[in-house]
Amino acid sequence: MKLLYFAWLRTKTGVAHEEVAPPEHVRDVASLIEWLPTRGPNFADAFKNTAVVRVAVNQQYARPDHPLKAGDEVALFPPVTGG
Amino acid sequence: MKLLYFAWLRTKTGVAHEEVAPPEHVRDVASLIEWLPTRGPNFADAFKNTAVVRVAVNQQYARPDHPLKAGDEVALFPPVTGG
Amino acid sequence: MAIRVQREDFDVGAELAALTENNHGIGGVTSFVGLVREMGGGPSAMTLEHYPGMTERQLAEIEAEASRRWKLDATLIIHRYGRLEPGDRIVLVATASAHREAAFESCHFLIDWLKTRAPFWKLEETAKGSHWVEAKEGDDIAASRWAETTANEKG
Amino acid sequence: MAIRVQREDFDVGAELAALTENNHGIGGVTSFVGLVREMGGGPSAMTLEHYPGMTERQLAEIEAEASRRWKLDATLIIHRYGRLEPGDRIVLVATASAHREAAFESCHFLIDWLKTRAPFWKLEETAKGSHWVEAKEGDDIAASRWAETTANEKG
Repeated sequence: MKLLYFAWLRTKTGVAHEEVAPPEHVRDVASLIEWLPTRGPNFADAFKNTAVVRVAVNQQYARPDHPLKAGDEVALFPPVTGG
Repeated sequence: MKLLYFAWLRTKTGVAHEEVAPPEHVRDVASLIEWLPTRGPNFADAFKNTAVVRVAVNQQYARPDHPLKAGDEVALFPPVTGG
Repeated sequence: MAIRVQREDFDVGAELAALTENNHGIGGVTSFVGLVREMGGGPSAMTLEHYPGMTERQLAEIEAEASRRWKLDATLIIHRYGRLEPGDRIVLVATASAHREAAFESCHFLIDWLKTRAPFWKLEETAKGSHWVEAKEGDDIAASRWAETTANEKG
Repeated sequence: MAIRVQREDFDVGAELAALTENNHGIGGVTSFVGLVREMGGGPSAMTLEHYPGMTERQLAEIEAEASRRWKLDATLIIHRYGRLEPGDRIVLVATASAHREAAFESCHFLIDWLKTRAPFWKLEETAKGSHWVEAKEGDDIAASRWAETTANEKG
């Protein structure tokens, strides 16, 4: 599974993108968001307030119950501020 | 008093602008509009339907009860179609 | 805050750039460009007649009203007259503001009011000869949604 | 119907002219140009980060939605990324239609949705260092007034 981080989620985690193999129980967006802060202090800090984290799966906005599978591209980012 | 005619009021009357000295009883926009069609067949035709005639006095839209005086510039035209 | 009534075409990009130049408080510019539309029945040119003097006055009043209603940094209205062909630009209305809502609403307001108050008349050329375009009731309705005190000023 | 995400500036006049070229059924073009606004505390540049791939996809979806809702002859969205300074153009949204209401509403719709759905993030440079601009709640409210089925698609 490919994870991408943008804006302050990128600067706080220190990761722009990575390949991960999450544990078995990570099967949807909600469980991914629960797992991520357990990966170290920078992740714990970045995912302190998950209410402001937006998720896209394969470049489409996804809800917490969106299922995840091995080849997915999952992006994590704060609310957008373009335009 | 200077009268100006625009669009089909100009083509129907055959007059672009003229200086007139209306009879004494012409004291406001309403009485001017009543007097004009009496000035000849082309004026009678042009002012057949006064509901669609707009009037500006000294370059400002004016209502029927707007008073008129000797030096006024009075324009008569159909509803505008610019833009 | 500029009004121009002219026979010549205008350069939209240059006009918009000039509008915001040296004002870095502007966050957005909304503009509307009106074009001569080809009506059913093939190409038809038109001639725009106007009332010199009153046109500039009315446009200046409409613009001042927009500046009273919204917080604007700059506004521009350019309206052409004379003979125009399908695809030709007729009018440019642009408003600049710190915030996009003010820019959108004021630009929309300006073109709606311009269509019902600015003294322009279209003489359309068709295969059967020329005829004066009739005012659309829709324009009055569009303008009336902005109506406050200005609504009853129209004669 | 065009989407461009680019580092380079764009020429508004040329873009708008190209949009309406050879289509004489178009009566009006509404456009919005977003600019880098100088915030209180003097000049501040910013860097726009985006999510390549998803950006184009989201913009294309927003544009398709506008074309479903309104009768449009042409639409254009250009959004820049990278480092920008106060007064620089960020975004151009333009819609062309036979009628001005459709052009105004669809252009407004596009920029409101773009502000809440297109994956761009602003990193602002200030005297005290750089910081990520926080999303404005007002943008969600502005977008929500267009909400039908699309409203609940946002994660």
